[in-house]
Amino acid sequence: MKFLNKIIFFYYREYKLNLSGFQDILTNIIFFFVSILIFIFSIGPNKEIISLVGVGIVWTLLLLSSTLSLRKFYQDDFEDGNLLILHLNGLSFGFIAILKTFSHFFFVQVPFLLSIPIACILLNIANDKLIYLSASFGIGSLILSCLGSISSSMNLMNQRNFLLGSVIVMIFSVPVIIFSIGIINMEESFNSLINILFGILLIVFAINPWASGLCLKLSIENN
Amino acid sequence: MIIVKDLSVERLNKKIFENINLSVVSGNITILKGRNGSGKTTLIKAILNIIEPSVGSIYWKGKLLKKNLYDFYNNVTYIADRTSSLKKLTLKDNINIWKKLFLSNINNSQIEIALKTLKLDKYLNQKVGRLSLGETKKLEFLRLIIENKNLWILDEPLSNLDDDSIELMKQTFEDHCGKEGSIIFSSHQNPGIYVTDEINL
Amino acid sequence: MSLRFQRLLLILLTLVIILIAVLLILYNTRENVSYFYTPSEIDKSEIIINKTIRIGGFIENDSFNKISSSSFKFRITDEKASIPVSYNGILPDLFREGQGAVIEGAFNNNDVFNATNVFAKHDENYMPASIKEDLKDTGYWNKKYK
Amino acid sequence: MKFLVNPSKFNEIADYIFKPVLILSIILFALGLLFSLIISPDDYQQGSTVRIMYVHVPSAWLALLTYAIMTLYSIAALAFRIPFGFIFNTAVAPIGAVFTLICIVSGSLWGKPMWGTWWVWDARLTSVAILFIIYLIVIFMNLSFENRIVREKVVAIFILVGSVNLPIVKFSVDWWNTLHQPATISKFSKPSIDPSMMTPLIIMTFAFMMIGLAIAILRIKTEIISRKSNLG
Repeated sequence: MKFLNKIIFFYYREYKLNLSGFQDILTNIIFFFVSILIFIFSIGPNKEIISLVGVGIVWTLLLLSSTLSLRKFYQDDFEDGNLLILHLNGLSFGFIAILKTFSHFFFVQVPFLLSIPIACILLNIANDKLIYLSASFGIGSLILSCLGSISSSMNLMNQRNFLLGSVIVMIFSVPVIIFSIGIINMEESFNSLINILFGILLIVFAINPWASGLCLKLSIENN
Repeated sequence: MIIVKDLSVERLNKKIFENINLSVVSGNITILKGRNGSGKTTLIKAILNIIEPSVGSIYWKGKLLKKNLYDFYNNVTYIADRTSSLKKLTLKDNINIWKKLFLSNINNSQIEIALKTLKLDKYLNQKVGRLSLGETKKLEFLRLIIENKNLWILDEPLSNLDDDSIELMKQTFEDHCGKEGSIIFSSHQNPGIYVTDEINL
Repeated sequence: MSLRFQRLLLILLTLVIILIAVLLILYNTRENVSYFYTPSEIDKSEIIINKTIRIGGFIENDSFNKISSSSFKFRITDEKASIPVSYNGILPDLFREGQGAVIEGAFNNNDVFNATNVFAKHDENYMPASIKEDLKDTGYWNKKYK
Repeated sequence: MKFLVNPSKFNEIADYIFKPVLILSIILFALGLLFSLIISPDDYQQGSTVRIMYVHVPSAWLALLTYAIMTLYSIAALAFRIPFGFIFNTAVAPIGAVFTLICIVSGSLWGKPMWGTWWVWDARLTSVAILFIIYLIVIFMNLSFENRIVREKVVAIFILVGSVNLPIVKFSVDWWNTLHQPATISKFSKPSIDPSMMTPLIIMTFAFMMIGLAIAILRIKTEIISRKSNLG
């Protein structure tokens, strides 16, 4: 029972931390909408082209926006020494990684999920496509959070270029993009593609605690 | 409580310290003395089982530390040299988070008394970022009281504290040892605190 | 539970999850994301008129006739069944009889398949030009090839 | 087999076999070029442009082979605590990157006559490009960490995560490719290479292997020496 309380109060801390700085989440969403705007200005207001390209734009921008907040994953807690205190509180590093991934999912990806309908209106994407888009992003965003957790834990001690983390996330999210766009455009093989995406989620979710946990342990050891 | 048997740690083939022997029984204070960079923090990290010692072993309540790590972590509070309070949040939020996260059974009155003695009660609704470094460090000690565990491990607790805060520190150390707790802390100055045993690095 | 046993359990759990995931992925690819049907796979009864599907096969020898500069009729086969196809548009340059091709389109009511686009790509067998010459001399090679 | 794991043993064997490997690689390369450029015939469809295949395909195999060996050494280094694995990783990563680069450049050179453009988003070329980027990330990681212990282990972890993700990326790129340009009738015609074209391919592959091995020996020895010097 004690363990469950620890998890609940871990999320209380995350909630306080993220919702206090409300503007962090809002800036992510604003980044997402501004980049849509830029695409519209670059492609031109012609309805047909936009609806053809719209789904690709939405997904790419969702990916880019979720790599924005990689620094918030472990970097701040690591510098404060809070990561060590959480560990000394009885949570193993792998478990901290899982909790942090879900907290990144709730506080960064869910706002994007909620802003997809508006983006679809802007980009003149049909309604049935909207359902597929949110379904594929629902699973895809968790994969992106796991990849974000792995890449940001790798770059904790990387003083020189932190951008490497976003490149890692982007490279490993190629399958996510391919299958998600496949889901949206090919309605007839919907349930088999969703299962494939779910398979990828399972693999990445199984690797995440080991890879991130080991990197966190390393960084705290050699800090 | 803790017995350290001829512990030595190597980093990148450089010997940081070798065959350290220490036995901490409830009620005594150990000080780790040494100039900067002499490996005090590394020894503390070794005790907290964060670093693998190359030679030697550590026992907790008779058993090997690695074996019953969970019980060890339930009885230790670690205060690092950095302040772990969240700068963006107010003092009140930080205390709430600490109280909840460490499932501590401290009632609010005790926290009020501690805040008064640390002269931090008037900053309760201010953001921690606005406090001075010394005050944030004093806030860090509040965590000792909130967690209410019997082994305290502190890294450089007395750095950038003014005189009456150091006096206050001595007082809390003695109360804690009186209640069968034990303390290990490192310091590069000479604090003049009553110390049961000493390790020079 | 000792620490070591807990660790082992976690490793086992991870491997099981990865195994399930791999099986899930492999099962789903073969199941119905087939890229195209072959002529023999299409049985006439359950054809849904003008539902876009893809058919892959060889262009039947001397079934190719050009109606106008941009509309053609040919038959596509996999040596077991063959389907008449009508296509108007530009043919890819590698397109010729006996060559592999994948066409995309739909059946109209009198079961002629009118294709909307035709993919023909260099099939990956490498055969030395000299053998091509010998085949030509023996007349085994079809004259119409460029 | 100790030399695969123990640096000092490796040094002995390395000095011993370096010269023959170098000579062998030069001979094989000469033979390979002779075969692929002169003796082997043109292709019935592509004419002589198919000769690029004799560089393109071996370098692709070598790139994958290097990555596979690096994965094995990462597992050895992390799970069985063999420090030689880290030495191998830092030394061999650039070699793999160079092989992938050769593969990409030769692929685009081959694309120009065949498809008319320098770059075609063909399944194989795209996945080789992604492999190249992963190699680059490994090299950049080697450069951007100060602390050696963290650097080694993080690079090893990244290689392992990469090796799990590579098949998924390859699989998804193939699926994506057939979505836009359906594959040729792979159900009927198995890609058959005429024996007269197979021999130069094999010779060139071994030539590439020997050159890679020679450079790897040199780089691993320098890595061992550099670790001994700044540790001492």
